[in-house]
Amino acid sequence: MTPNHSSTENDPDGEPTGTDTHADAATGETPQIAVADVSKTFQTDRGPVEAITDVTFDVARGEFVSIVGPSGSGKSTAFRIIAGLETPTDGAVHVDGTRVTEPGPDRGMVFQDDALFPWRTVAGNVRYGLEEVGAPEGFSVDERVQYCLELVGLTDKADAYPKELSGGQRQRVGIARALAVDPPILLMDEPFGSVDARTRTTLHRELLDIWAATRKTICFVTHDIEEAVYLSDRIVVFSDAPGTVRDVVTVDLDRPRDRTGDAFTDIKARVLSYFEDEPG
Amino acid sequence: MTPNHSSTENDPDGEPTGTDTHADAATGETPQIAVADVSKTFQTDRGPVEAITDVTFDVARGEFVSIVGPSGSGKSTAFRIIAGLETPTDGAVHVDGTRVTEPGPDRGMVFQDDALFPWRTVAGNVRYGLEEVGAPEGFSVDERVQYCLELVGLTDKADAYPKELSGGQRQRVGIARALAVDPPILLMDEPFGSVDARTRTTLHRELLDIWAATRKTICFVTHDIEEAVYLSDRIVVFSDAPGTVRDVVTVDLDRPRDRTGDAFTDIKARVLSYFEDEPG
Amino acid sequence: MASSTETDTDPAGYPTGRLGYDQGRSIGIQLAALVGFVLVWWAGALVTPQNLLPQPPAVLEVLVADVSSGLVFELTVQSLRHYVPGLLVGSAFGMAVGVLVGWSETVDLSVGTVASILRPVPPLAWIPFAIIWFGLNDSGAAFIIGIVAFWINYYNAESGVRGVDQQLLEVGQSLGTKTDLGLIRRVVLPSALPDLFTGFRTAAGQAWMVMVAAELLGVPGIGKHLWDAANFLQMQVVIAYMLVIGVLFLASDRLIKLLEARMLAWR
Amino acid sequence: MASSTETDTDPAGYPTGRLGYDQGRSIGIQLAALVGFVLVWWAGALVTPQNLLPQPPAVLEVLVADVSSGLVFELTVQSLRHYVPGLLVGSAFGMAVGVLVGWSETVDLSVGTVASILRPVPPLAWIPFAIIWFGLNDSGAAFIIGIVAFWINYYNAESGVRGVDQQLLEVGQSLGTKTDLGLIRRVVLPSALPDLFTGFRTAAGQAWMVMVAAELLGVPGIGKHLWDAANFLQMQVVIAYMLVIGVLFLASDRLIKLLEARMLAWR
Amino acid sequence: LNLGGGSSPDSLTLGTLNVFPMMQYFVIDQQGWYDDLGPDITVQTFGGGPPLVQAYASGNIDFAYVGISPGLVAIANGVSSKVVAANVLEPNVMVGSQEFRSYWTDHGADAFEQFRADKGRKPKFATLPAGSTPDVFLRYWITEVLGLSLDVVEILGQSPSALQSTLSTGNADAGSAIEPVPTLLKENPDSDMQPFKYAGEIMPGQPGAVLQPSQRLLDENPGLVQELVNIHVRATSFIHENRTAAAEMASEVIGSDILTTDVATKAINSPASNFISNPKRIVDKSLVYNDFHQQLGSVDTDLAESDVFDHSYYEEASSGE
Ligand SMILES: Nc1ncnc2c1ncn2[C@@H]1O[C@H](COP(=O)(O)OP(=O)(O)OP(=O)(O)O)[C@@H](O)[C@H]1O
Ligand SMILES: Nc1ncnc2c1ncn2[C@@H]1O[C@H](COP(=O)(O)OP(=O)(O)OP(=O)(O)O)[C@@H](O)[C@H]1O
Ligand SMILES: [Mg+2]
Ligand SMILES: [Mg+2]
Repeated sequence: MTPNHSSTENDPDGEPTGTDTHADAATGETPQIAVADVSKTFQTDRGPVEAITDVTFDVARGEFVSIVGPSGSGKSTAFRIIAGLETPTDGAVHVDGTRVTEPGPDRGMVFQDDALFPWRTVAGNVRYGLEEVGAPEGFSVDERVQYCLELVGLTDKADAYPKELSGGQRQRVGIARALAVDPPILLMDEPFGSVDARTRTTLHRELLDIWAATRKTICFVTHDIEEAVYLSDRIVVFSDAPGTVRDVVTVDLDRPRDRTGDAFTDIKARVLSYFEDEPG
Repeated sequence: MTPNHSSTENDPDGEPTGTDTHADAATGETPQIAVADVSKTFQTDRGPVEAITDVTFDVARGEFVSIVGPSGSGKSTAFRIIAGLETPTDGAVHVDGTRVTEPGPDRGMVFQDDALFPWRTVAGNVRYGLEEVGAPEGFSVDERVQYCLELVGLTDKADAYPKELSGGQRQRVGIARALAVDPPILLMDEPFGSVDARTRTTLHRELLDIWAATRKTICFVTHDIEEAVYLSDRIVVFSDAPGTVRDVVTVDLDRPRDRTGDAFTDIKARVLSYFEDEPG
Repeated sequence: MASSTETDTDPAGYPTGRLGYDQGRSIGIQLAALVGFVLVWWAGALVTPQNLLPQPPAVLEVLVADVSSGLVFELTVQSLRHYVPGLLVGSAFGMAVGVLVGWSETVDLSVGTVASILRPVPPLAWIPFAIIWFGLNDSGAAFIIGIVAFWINYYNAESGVRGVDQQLLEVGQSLGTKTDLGLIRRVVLPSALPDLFTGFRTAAGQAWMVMVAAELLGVPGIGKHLWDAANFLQMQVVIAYMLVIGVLFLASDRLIKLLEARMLAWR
Repeated sequence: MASSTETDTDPAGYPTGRLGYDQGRSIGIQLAALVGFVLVWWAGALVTPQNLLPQPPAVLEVLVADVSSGLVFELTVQSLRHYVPGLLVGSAFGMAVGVLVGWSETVDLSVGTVASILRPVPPLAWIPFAIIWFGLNDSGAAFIIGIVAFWINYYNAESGVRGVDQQLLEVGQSLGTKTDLGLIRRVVLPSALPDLFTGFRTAAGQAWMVMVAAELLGVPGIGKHLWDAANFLQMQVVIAYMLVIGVLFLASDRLIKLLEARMLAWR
Repeated sequence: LNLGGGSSPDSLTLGTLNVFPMMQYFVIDQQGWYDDLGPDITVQTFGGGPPLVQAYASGNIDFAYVGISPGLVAIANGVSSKVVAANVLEPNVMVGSQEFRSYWTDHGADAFEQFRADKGRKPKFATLPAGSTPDVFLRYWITEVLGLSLDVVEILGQSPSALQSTLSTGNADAGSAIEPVPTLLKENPDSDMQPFKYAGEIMPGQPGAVLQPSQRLLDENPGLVQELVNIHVRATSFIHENRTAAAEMASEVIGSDILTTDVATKAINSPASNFISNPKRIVDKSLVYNDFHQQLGSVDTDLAESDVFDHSYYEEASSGE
């Protein structure tokens, strides 16, 4: 549904959405997000660029999974395919057993580069989704906006336009906007990239609180391994370009986690090892 | 010299550039960058926004100084004033004793959001400055482009256009572009924000190597305290908005530094302390 | 980027003093440009047959006479009676169709194809149809003006919609805007608003010119008066009313700019 | 954003199969639109006096006769003799002045002020000056066409330059581009190139229409032929040549689009 | 009086042009003579003959003061209407530059060839677009009167305003025009363009503008048409008796800033301002116009006198005098 490429009909030979279920062979239970054999090749003037190859992993309901990998390894590409923003060249993503074909409010998104509506104030940006789907139970729309802005520490910028914000402030608005509609799944692409350490620590804590309280399913892209270890249940480690899944590391630590503890440092070292032994 | 605000004449009552010198009282020597009592207030529809207040610090010739502070504390504003992109409401910045009034190739800049020329390929972006001021001694233009792309690990993307790059790749092109002309001063605003940990570590090492070899003066904005401690001679710590200088911390450690060493951790903790005891 | 001027020699006096100086300079340059223009015209008129390029005083004389007789205002009101409805209706249709063509491939292929056949039809060639469909009245002239306003708004709206940031659409969808109509209303239109304004401003300017041609239809107004004068080679009248159109153009342009600045404060 | 179609049921056959289907559908819609258009015209013609809106076959007859006699080509060549130079020269001047006005406040205040007086002068009002300055030849007609091309390119170039990303200018300066000319050449022009192209394309389209009016001057070409036919109420000829202009318009538009796609590959 | 039946309509639309040969209309308008008629008269003043004829063809006009040339084109193309009165006789004037006039004086009909031989180009004649009254007049002069081929001149058919500019800047060597252009040229110190031949010498009985009601009006309201012709005849008499007053009225209708009383008075006293009413006086040459339209290849109807004219109204009107 792009400008000039809107196509509201279903492809005649596509599967009807909402009916087919994709059972996870390994667990016998339907994972909330199932990424199966996904590959993506971009066609450019200088020939095809393979971004990811045969990527397969699952995210269970209520699980917090991170994707880490070096720059250019296809993390954002995988994120966009799960979000339904990009069609895989091969393979498919299923969410709740339904083939992903387009984005929707069941999957809240936070982008690597803040994609704020420039014509809306900070509060207006947060309000956008609420105007579509209404405020979550127990909130009025205004209360929800206020609550989300408090969460990211931007109450005083409620009436500012995006151009008047600093880089980190803009990214926080993007996070507040995605949280506002209270989606069951959160997809985040390096959401804390331009946020300072202190705010980031606060946001980590807040995100985990929200996650614990609401049991959201979170798929989190980052290049910060410490962040991944601190937050996730499992970490999907991407190889260098073209991205493949080198390993899925389970982080079996209680929360809140101690960033300096031995178990923590061990896991961090294990993830790091995937990158250090690579050539280049 | 903006679209429609080009004004090439000197302000009749301004100081002539290139003549006045600003001696640093403390050291008796002229610092390369002298920021004196700089304040900046933005005028917005909702009244004035004070971004930084009475900021004063120096950067000596060949010194590596970082500015750290929380999101919205005015780091980018200070950076832009030093770069000559923004006029301070009060106070002044002198570089080499000359009042800063506009940007120039003596101060290479790397921006928080990559500002690549979208119509030039990766190599074309890096070549831009070389076409203006020529390649540094010992290089041909092509060699220099090749060298800088190698430095940031993007040789294979030389012919790609910016839109075909990942976020981290774009930022690395920005760094290569600034380094290409070999400026005596490098101003960097969160240049490694979207770069993954491994590449970042590599770039840290490269940046220090370049700095050691060329004795560049570097002014580096970051919100990553570890990064600041790892790289800098001194760290200028900004307070919460509106930004003021809370302290200037000297990092008196030999290089290469051990990120896990005690001295390192102590300094990191000291800088961190400025943020933890603040309210909010 | 900040200007390269230095202001701290008198920090306290800066804001107002500086503004005063800038404003003075700006008005000065504008006045000088106008005076220069009149002088060039006058010089040109001296070496050109008087009945082709009259000198400024001859034109001024006509203006003074017609302002005091009220003719200028009478003609302006007559012209506005088709200018305003033509511009508004044509622009509204143009924006609507342009947005749809920019948005949907199917509409582009169907409506866009027909549009590319009709587009090059000169506005004047519509005169017979204006007569058949609307008759010899303000509606007929408004139709011709509307046609021109339609095309300009159509193309600006189309390119505005095509230029909408992909990612903002993605965000809109992910936040629950499902329907095409919803996306258009909540993401595309606000995004494309600057382009819509550009289109409308251009059309408002162009419409003054077409108005002159449309009044060939026999509908009274400034354009009709101008044609009669041209047919009798009364160039001082022609130029006088060209200046009148110029003033009307500037007035409408300022008005739209003002509206634009208000509605696009976020830029 | 990716389309919502699903393709993995036949991954191997996807690219060509799909393309074939899409292309077929696209051509189908376009053809249907054209047929629909002709039918609407025909139906309209049946209820309208034949000498105001002729039926399609009458127009076709004229086209067939004039193509086989070569008249169409002769007139086209005659028209191109003022269309091409008028468009090129007018556009070049318009871009140059527009870039300067967009860039420098002083030029904006001086040249821009004079421009806002001259802007609303209808193209046809320039005819006497075309006759004085250029005479009754291709140059005179080219001048009128050039005036229109000038304004369109001027405004697009101006707004293109004003829209140049501030930060790119800052980068250019920090990398050693010191002079205004350097910044214009190396940052502003490449940045504004899409707008320059939009302006040129719009002007090329508009110029076909103005050409028709410009030939009122008495210069032979398609427009003159069209006027003569209109005077004799030969509407089938008028419409036939409007279609010819339509084809020329489409051809020139495609050509420029092609050029644009090549030069703006980075977008 | 002809009181032939039909109920009087509430309003009628008159299509006309702001050109000098419409003098009768200017007088009627200023005298308010239409006010005494039953229906209201709505006046549509067009920018030129072609849009007027298009409006006529669309059925939006009940009667017109129009040039004979577009009027004939309309009839030939099936716009049902009749000429019931003439406005003017022999209105066209040949104007020429000093240079062309001297060729004309020295060489007569050979002036064209001589001019071409000396200058290496044909003389340029500016006029209104092909088929217009002045254009046909020019063609008639060269082919019928001088017996030359049209090849000897370059004819520039222009819009009215372009024609004025062309003649007064000397961008043509000669031209065919109607009042007040010759008067304006005479008055213009910058132009050496002067009249050198009037229509009386070239095309005796040359038609100009006419009063041309639609067939429907003629059929349904002959009484009203009779009134219109009566008024027309009265206006013609008024012009002959009060030339200066008529000139002032023309200036008033067209706009005194456009046509000054001074110019109008001079123009109305020109030999080309021969105002008449009797349509019979223009019949012969009107049919010649039709021949030329056919020659120009755009009209394929050969019109007879009865297709174009209905003299009965003029006869009725003049019988009362
Ligand atoms: N639209 C595109 N056209 C061509 N190549 C593309 C496109 N988008 C991405 N790529 C390429 O695909 C690869 C993966 O890109 P992606 O943005 O997914 O990386 P990433 O892991 O998100 O990196 P980063 O951490 O730097 O954001 C890169 O080599 C990139 O150049
Ligand atoms: N153009 C502007 N107009 C109004 N306010 C502005 C503008 N630019 C910055 N500000 C405000 O100034 C303050 C400092 O912004 P700045 O961009 O310098 O912060 P920062 O320290 O770089 O933050 P970050 O780490 O998030 O990039 C913020 O409160 C911001 O909202
Ligand atoms: Mg990415
Ligand atoms: Mg910043």
